[in-house]
Amino acid sequence: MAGFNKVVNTYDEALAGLTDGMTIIAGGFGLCGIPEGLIAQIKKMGTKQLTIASNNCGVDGFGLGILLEDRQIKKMISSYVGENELFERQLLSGELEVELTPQGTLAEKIRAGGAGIPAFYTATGYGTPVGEGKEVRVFNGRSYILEESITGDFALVKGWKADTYGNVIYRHTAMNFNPMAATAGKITVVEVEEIVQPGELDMDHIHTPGIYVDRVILGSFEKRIERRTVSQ
Amino acid sequence: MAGFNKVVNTYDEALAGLTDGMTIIAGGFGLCGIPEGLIAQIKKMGTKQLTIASNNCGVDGFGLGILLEDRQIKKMISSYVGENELFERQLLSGELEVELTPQGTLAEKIRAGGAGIPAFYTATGYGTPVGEGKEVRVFNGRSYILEESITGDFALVKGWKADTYGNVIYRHTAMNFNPMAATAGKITVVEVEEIVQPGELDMDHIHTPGIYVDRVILGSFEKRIERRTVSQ
Amino acid sequence: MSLSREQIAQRVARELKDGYYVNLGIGIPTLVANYIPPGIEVMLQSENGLLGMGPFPTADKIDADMINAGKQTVTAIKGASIFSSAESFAMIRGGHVHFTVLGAFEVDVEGNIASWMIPGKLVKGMGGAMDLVAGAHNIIVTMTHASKDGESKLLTRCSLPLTGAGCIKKVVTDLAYVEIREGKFWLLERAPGVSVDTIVKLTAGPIVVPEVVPEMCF
Amino acid sequence: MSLSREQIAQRVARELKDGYYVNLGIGIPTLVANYIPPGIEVMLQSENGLLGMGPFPTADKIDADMINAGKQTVTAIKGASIFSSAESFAMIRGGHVHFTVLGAFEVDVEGNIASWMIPGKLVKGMGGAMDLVAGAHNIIVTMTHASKDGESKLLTRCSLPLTGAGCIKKVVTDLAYVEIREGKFWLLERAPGVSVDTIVKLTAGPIVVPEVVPEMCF
Repeated sequence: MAGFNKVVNTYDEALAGLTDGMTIIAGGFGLCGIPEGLIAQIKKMGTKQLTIASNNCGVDGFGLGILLEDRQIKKMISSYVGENELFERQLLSGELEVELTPQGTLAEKIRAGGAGIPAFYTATGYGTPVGEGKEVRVFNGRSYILEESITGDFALVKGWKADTYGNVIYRHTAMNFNPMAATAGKITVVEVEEIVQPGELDMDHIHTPGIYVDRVILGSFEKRIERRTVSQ
Repeated sequence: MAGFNKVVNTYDEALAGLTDGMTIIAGGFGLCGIPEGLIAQIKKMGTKQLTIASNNCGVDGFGLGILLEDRQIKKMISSYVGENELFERQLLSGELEVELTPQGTLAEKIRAGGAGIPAFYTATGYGTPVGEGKEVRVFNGRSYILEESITGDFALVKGWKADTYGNVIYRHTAMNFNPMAATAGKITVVEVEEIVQPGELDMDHIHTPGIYVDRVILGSFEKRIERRTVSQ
Repeated sequence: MSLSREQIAQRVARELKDGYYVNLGIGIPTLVANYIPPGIEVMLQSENGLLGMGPFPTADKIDADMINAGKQTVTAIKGASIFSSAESFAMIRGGHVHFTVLGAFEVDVEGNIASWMIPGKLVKGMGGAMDLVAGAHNIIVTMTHASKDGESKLLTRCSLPLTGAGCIKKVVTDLAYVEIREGKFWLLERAPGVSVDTIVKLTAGPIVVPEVVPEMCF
Repeated sequence: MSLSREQIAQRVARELKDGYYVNLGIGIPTLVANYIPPGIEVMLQSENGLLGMGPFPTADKIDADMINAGKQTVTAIKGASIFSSAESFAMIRGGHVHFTVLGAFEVDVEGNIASWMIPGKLVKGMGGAMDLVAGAHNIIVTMTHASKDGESKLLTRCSLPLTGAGCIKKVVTDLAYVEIREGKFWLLERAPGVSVDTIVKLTAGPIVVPEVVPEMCF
């Protein structure tokens, strides 16, 4: 009997069911708050033709960037990409497709996907290439464009701590896109730094309630820093 | 110099600027998590012709119900009302107007209002009286209706603790509509049980960031229970 | 013998599966929590913002800040979580709740449900019911099969204003367990001692009666 | 003498008011934080989910979980709050940020801004810029007045793909402080030692020159 115990012990179990051509929603901003071990597992599995909604695509050799090496990604839905040479090369050669999406619109599209809202209006992108081909509508004298929601076959999330029921909390700005991603996967997998027992996390301060989470795995993280900046 | 100190010391200051005919968004579910002192202040001020978006309208003699006594409310936007006789009477006599709105749609309309989303599609209410006159649109073979967002001249919020910068946390199910209400007022006033110094609340677990909050007042609360139910 | 309220709840509870997140409406649906089959765990969602609702508190543990969607004082289990109404209905609307049980005035063969409004009577509101029926994949409606005057509540077309359109597939009444498929009611089970004839007579919409209609056991 | 990057930032900083929540873009806008006028408090929002951004950490306090929208390691002030990207852009899109400073390639007299895409060059993306220009009521654009080849960046109509339409009202360049009103640029201030003629010559869109155009002081 499983009950609500979402903990899996291997990365194979964590991503069981992920197959070629699927859509993945991944949390993280830059290299901060990314599910490192789950990404490594996708590389190991060799799954191809993936569509990945994630704000960025890592760097050469780290984060989602490693999935470019074996051409596992067909399409990125992101607000900012190309921090890596390999990305640029595959984009220019047409091997890789990018749907550039404003950061706030991307966050809201994922939230809407998880919340059963198929589409919403936003002023962001009106009058720009992002708005081209999208319905425009005026509310209170201002023009807005219609944006549709995103859901994924899998959502890959990086949490700080989770209890065995899948309740998750995030740490500092490693939160970023993770809470929305967690709501929008048919299967949501959360990789965390620590697994605790139900009741150990304050119920008033759970960031992602366990109802959204299917699998929890204890990971280990390098937490590479993209722009180390110090004051004297 | 005020800086970010949002604390006001009197209810007069807390609701300064509230005038006849304004729209108020009020947090609370039933009698749980309602801004008791702010409601009492509206009664004292005698402000009339108010439109109030709130899930419920209190009971006879408590909560928003007390604003019915002097006919201060013109219209309620709620999902469930009529727990009070006075409400029923004013409704039947046509003195009071009600826009019944599904609870989840109401929550989302207020969230959207605060988030700069003028409208969204939802399946809730499609094919029912709630959907009448609203645009219907099909996404992925399912029908949805268009719902527009709500904002208020004032938002009245009941928090548990706030710091002087207006960062707020809620306690248990007294959270309910309060976090969304807080985002959707031109002027947002939060009444709390305790005011603390900046830094005392864990920055990773703030429910309502201070950017949404204009005024904070220390209240005292009766916290009347609507349905006292015990197990043996 | 028609089912008691408790027996209706008991029959519904047999549909629960291990690991289900469940939302129970007010009235008979609330009673379902008392009959969770042994060996399975379910977690109760209360749409005012609580996942992991526990039993009512003892008198000394009552907390005004801890209520359910019926505005009753409740407790939370270990591993519960609290969230805003927007988050709560994101769960519901987004289809994350596995199982929803709701009362109704009428259902029909199109899967429509009417449960909130009787024209001419004061309408108190739909609360969260419209969101629940629109969001859930798996809803069971509980109600009496017919009114006291013998008027069927299982209709070809609901006569009252709807709560949701085309969203109901299963109904447990005091007389029967019925599924809605292909524009018809399908009689799956009958209450102990209640004849198929009685059920057919009290079902206004088209009903399909299989060769064998097992009797419920309690 | 045209303004240095630091002087542009300094001039922008004078527009800050006590109690402002502020979002500063990458580049010159980031420098604005160094010139907050004495006696006022502002709070910095970083769109990756931080309100109350502090200075860069000392080497021993670096935390990989604590970065800003430019992906630099940062600290948080006392009274900061952390939230999701959806919440962060709810703040931005909802108009709760008082003041936004952004770089640009071009602006025009309709208040359009182009800042993210040069056709033929690899496009890295708009990040949060489109949300910021659409959401803010009060935006200042910082940029050089003209390219190194002397081509104006203050145009009648932007030539590059837009970041936002009709949303810019104020521009601080290395030569001038300009407001956009009624389909024209209005020259409000000039850089020390820069003549009105120079500015007019380097402004491609229609520009209104008031009788007195004060020189900025530093």
